[in-house]
Amino acid sequence: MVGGGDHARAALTRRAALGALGVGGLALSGRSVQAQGAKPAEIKVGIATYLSGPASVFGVPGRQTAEMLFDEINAAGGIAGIKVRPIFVDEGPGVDHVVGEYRRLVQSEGVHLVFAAISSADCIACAPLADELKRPTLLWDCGTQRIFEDNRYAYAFRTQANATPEILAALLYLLKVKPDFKSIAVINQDYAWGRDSWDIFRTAMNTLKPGVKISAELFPRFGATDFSTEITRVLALRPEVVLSTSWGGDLDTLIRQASDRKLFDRSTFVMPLAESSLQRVGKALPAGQIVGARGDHWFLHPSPEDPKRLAQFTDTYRSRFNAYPIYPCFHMAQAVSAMKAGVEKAVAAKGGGWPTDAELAAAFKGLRFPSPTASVTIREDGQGLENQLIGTTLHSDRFPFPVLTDMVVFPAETITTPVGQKSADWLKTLTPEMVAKVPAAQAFQ
Amino acid sequence: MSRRNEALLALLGAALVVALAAAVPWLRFVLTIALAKGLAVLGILLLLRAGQVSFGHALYVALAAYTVAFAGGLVPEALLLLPLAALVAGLVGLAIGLFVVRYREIFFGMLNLALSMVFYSVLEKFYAITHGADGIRIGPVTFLGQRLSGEAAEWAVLGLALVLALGFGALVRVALLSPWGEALAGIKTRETRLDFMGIAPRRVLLIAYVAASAMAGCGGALIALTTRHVTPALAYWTTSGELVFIAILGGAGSVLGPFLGAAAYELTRVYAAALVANAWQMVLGIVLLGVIVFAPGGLWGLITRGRKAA
Amino acid sequence: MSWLSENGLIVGLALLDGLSYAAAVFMVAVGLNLVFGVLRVLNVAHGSLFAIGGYVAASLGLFVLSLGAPPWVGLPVLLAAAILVGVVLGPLIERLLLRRMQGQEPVLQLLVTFALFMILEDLQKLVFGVQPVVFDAPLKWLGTVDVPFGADTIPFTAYQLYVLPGVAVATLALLAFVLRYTLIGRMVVAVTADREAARALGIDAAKVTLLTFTVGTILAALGGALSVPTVSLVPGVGASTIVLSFAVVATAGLGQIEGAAVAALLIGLGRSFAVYVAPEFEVVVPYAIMVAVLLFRPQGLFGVAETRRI
Amino acid sequence: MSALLSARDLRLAFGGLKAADGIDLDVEAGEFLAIIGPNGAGKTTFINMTTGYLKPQGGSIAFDGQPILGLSPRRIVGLGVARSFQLPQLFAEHTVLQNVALAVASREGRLSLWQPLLRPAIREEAQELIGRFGLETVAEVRADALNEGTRKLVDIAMAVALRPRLLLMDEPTSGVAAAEKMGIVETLVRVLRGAGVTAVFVEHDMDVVGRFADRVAVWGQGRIAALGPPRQVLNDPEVQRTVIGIAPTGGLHAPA
Repeated sequence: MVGGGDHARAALTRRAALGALGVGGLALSGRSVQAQGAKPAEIKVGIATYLSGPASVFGVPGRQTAEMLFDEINAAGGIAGIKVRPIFVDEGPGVDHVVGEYRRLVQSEGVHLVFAAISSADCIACAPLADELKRPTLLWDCGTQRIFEDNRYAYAFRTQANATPEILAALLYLLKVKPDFKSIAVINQDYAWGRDSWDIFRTAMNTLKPGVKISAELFPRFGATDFSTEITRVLALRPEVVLSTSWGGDLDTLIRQASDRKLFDRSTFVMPLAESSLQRVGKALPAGQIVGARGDHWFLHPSPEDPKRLAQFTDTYRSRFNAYPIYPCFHMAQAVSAMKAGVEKAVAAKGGGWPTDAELAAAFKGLRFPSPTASVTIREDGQGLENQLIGTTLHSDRFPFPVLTDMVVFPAETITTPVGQKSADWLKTLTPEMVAKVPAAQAFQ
Repeated sequence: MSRRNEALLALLGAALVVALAAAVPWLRFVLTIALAKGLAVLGILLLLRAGQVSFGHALYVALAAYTVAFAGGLVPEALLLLPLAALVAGLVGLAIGLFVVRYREIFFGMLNLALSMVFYSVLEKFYAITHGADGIRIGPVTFLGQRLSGEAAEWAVLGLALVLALGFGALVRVALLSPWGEALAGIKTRETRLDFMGIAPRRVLLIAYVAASAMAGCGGALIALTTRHVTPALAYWTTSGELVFIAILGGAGSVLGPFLGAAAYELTRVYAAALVANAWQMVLGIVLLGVIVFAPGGLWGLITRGRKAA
Repeated sequence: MSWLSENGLIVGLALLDGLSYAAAVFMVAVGLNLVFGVLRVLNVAHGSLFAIGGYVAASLGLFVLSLGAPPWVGLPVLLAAAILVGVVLGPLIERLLLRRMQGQEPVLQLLVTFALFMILEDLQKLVFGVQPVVFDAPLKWLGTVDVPFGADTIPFTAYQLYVLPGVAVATLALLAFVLRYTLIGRMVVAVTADREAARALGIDAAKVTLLTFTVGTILAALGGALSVPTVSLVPGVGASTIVLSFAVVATAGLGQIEGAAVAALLIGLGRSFAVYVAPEFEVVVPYAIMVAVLLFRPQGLFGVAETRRI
Repeated sequence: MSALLSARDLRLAFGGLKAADGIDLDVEAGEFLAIIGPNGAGKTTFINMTTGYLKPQGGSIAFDGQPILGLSPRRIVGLGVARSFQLPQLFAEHTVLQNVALAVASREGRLSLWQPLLRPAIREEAQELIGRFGLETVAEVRADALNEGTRKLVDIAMAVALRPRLLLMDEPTSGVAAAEKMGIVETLVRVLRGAGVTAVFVEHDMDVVGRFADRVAVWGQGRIAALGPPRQVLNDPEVQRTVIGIAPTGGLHAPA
C-alpha cells in the first residue's frame, strides 16, 4: 500500500493518544485555518471505495488503480512538485460510516481532496458535506443523476458521466442496430440503481419508439444467486430484447445462468455495465450482445485521443494486477487526472503558490482533463461530460473473453442532460433525429 | 455499584464526551452516533433483562429515521421531529409488540428479524417515494426555531443526544429496580411463576418492548439528524446484529453499559477502519470474541471487577 | 392455447424452478437446523461456512481440471471440498470456541458465532479475493434438458433439474435414516430433545455435539459447493444466505430436518410463484411465510411445544 | 359452612391415561385438606386444573360460588387462590428477599414502574414473612444457590405472600430434611391458621397428614378413593395397602 507505513503509524499514534485520554494529547484536529495557502508537504487524498461487500468487485480495482497512478505521479515528482498520498476508506459499512469517515478525513487527516464514492447514497450524502466542510470533493464513480440536477455545490464535482447518458447511449445503440424490435423484458437488481436505470431507459424508449411491448419487469433481490425463475419466464415470453443494468456477481451469475439455459439464443441482451464482467464470464457470453461500460472505457477503444496513453495505462495495469482494466479503473484514472489538472491549474493561477480550498475548488469548474481514452470536461454545474462507448460482443481468438465490435462512441454533449434540466423531463423531449445522428460504428480490429 | 457512584460515572462520562468532542472535532460526529446507538441498545438491554434477543430492533431505528426524513420537509424543527419519530416508533412497537410478545427466544428473535427485513424490502420497493438504496437527504433543521449551521448544529444534536442518554438511562435504571423491572427479569428465569402471582408476563414484556421501540426511535431520529441522510441499510439485519453486539460488548449489568459499548464499538470501528481499511470487520470480530471469552460481563463487567479487585 | 392450459403450464414451470431453488435453500438450512437442535446456538457463521465451501470447491475444481481431469470429476470434487472444509473447520470452531461457551447465556453463544462471521467474512476476502469466482465445468458437462411448454420448449440445465434436487433428497433421506435407525443418530435426537436427560442416560453429549457441528459444517460447505456451478461467489454472499436460512429454521421448528425440507419447499415454491404473480413481493416471501406459519404454529411447522414442568 | 372450593365431575385424560375421571370434591372454608395417593393418581393434575394451568375436558370448578373453569391462572390468583409447586418455581437470578418481595408487590395488581421493589413497606413485609419461615439467614442469597429444601420453603413463602384465601400446595415437605420437617410444617400451619387460609396440600408423609390435616382425600387412578377425617382414612386397610404401603416419604414424583 502506498504510504501505508506512514499512514498506519499516524493512526497508531492517534490511538495511543486517545488511549491516554489526556485532552491535551489530543491535538488531532486537521489542518488549521492558518495553514491555508501554505504549501503542504504532501497532498493527502481521501478515497472512499468499496473494500468489503459485493461492490468490492469495483472498489478494489478502483483502489488498485489509485495506488498505481499515485505511484506514477510520485515517481514523476508529484503534482506541482508535491507528493501525493491516498488514504482509503471503506464504503462497505454504509452511509453513516462513510459520513463519519469523511469528517475524519477532513478534520483529522487533513486531506486536501476527497474522492467519493461508488455508492450513489454515499455521494448524495457527501456532496453537501463537501460544501459544509469546504473541501474539494470529486465524485469518482457513482451514477445517480440526481446530485447535480437537484442541487448545486461549490465544492463537489463529478469526473465522469451519470446514469442518463450511460443508459441513453445503450438505448440509442439498440435503436440503431435493431430498429424493429417490438418487445423487451427487464431483469434488474432490486434497488435504487436497478429501478432508476430502468426508469431512464423506459422514459427514453417511450419517447423515441413508442409502442414497444414490455413483456416483463423483473427485479430479483440485490445479491440474488438464483435467476432460474426469471430466466424461465423470459424464455417462455420470448421478448426480442432483454435489458439488464445489473453488475458484479449478480450480472455474472445472470449471464452464466442465461447462457446455460440458452436464453441468448432467443433474445438479444442489452447490458450497459457488462464491460466489467467480460473477463470473468469469458465466452459464456455469446457474440451479438450489446454491452456498455459506463463511459468510453474499453482497453481496445477504436479511436482513442492518444493511443499511447491508453496502451500505457492498460499495460501498466495489466502487468501489475494481471487483468485488463475495467470501468472503475478508468473512472479512478479520470479522478486522478482531474486532480492533477485541477491542482496544477490552481497553482498556476496563484503564480506557483498553494491555493486555498476555495481556490482549488474553483479550479475544477470548467476544467478539461485527459482520460485514458479521451478528455472530460467538468460543466458549470459540476457534472462531467464524458463520452459513451457501446458495442456488440464478438468472440476473437486473441482474447479468452468476448471483445467488442461495431463500437459507437457517443459524444458526451449529445446525450447528456443540459445544465439546469432534469433528466426525467429532458428525456421526454428527445426526437427520432437523435437516432439518425448516431455516429458510425467502428469494427474490432 | 451504588446509585450515587453510577450517577457520578454517568456525569463523568458525559463530561468526557463533551471534552473529547471539543478537542477533536471529527469525534463529535462519531460520539453523537455512539450515543444514538446507545439509546437503541438501552432498549435491547431491557429485552435482554427478560432473556429475549431481538434481531430486528433496527426496524425502529430505521422507522424513526425515515419519519424524520419525511416529516423533516414539513416541520423542520428538531425538537418536534424527535418526539414525533419516537412516537411513531413506539406506536408501531405497540402494534408489533402485541404480536411478538407471545413468542420467546429464537422465535421472538426471528420474528423481529423478519419484520425488520420486510420493512427493509418495503423501503427498497417503494423507491419512487423512498429513493431506495440511494436514500433520502435531510435538509437543515431548526432547534427551538433557531437555524443553526455547521458546528453549532453538531453541538446541538450532540447535546440533545447527551440529554436523552442521561434521561433515558436514569429512567431505565429506576424502572429496572421497580417491581415491573424485577418481574421483567423474572420472565427470563421463571415466567410461569409470574402467572401464578397474578402478573401477566406478556404485558410486562410488552411495556419493555414499546419502551425499547421508543428509545430505538430516539436513537434513529438522532442518527438521521446527525448523518442527515437515511438509507434502507438502517433496517438491515446486520444493523440489528450490531445493536445486540454493542449490548454484549458494553455489558448488560448497568444502564451505562450500552453507552460504554456503543462508544467502544464506534471508536474501535473508526480506528480499525483507519488502520486496516479492508479488514476492519475482522478486527471488530476479534475484539468481540475477546470480550465474550475473557469478559462475559462486557466492558461494564470489567470496570466493576476492576473496582472490586482494587 | 387456452388460458387454463397456458396457466397450467406456467404453474408447471414455476414448480420446476421452485423445486431447484428449494433444494438449494434446504441444503443450507438443514445443517443450520441440525446444529441448532443439538447446540441450541443459531450459528450466524453458517453463511460464511457456505461461502468458504463454495470458494474451496471452486478452487479445488479448477485446480483438478487444470491437471487435465475430465469435467465429470468436478462433481465428486464438490463433495470432497465440502467434506474437507467441514472436517477441518467444524472441529476447530467447536473445540476452540463453542465448547468454551457451553452453559453460558444463549445470547453470548450466539454472538460468538456473530464474531466468527465477521472474522470469516474478511478472512475469506483476504484469501479468495473480491472477484466473482465460478466453477461450472460439471454443469456444462451435464448439459440441458428441453422441457415442453405448449408448442415451445424451455431449456433447463440438467444440473438444476436433477443434481440439486437429487442431492437434497439424498441428504434428507440419509439424515432421516441416520437419525432414526442408527445409534449415533438416536443419540443426536436424544441430545436435541433434552441434553441433561441424555447425559443422565450416559450419552457423551460433548462427542455428539462435536459430531453434529462437523456434519452441520459439511452441509453448509456442501451447500456452497453445490452453488458454484450456477452462482458467481462474491464477498457478502454469506450474509444474504444466512438470513434466508434463519427464516427456514424458525419456520421449520427447531432441529427438525423434515421441517427444514417442508419450509424450504414452501419458500422455494412461494418465491417462484411470486415471480409470476407478484414479482414485487418476491423478496418478502420467506418472511411472510415464516410469520404466517408462526402465527398458527408458534413452535414452527414441526416444532414440539416444550412442556413446562411445574 | 359452605364449600369454598367445589369441583364437580372433573375429567381429563392424557392419551389413554385418565388423570381425572370424575372428581367431585368440596373444600370447606378454613379446613386443611390433605391429598394422598400413589404416583400418577392425578393429585398434581387436580391442583393444575384448579389453578387454571390445565383445562379439564369436562366438569366444573367453582371458587366461593363463582365458576373458575377456563379462567387463566392470573385471574384465579386474583380471586384469592394461590399455589406452591412440587418443583419450586423461583426466580433463579433474584435473592430470596427479592423473590418474596416480588410476590408481595404483585398483590397490588398493577406493578409500579417507578417505585423501587424493595421500598420500605414491601421490604418489611417480605422480611417479616421470611422470618416466619426461618429463612433470615438466606434472605440475601440468590435462589439458584439454595438447597432443595430451602427452595421449597421460599416457594411456599411466595404463595403465602399473595395472602390467598385458598392455598394449594404440591408436596410442600418433599426435599425438606426429615429433622426439620415437623418444625417447618408447624410454623406453616400456624401462619396459615393465623391468616385464616384454607389449605389443600398433596403430601406423602403420613405423620404430617395425621397431625395437621382436618380431612384426607385419597386419590387413585383419577378418582377419589376415600375421603374423611385422617384417623378414619389412614386406618382404612385398603388405603394402607394401596397408598401408604408403597409411597416412600419424600420421594421423587412425576408431576402427572
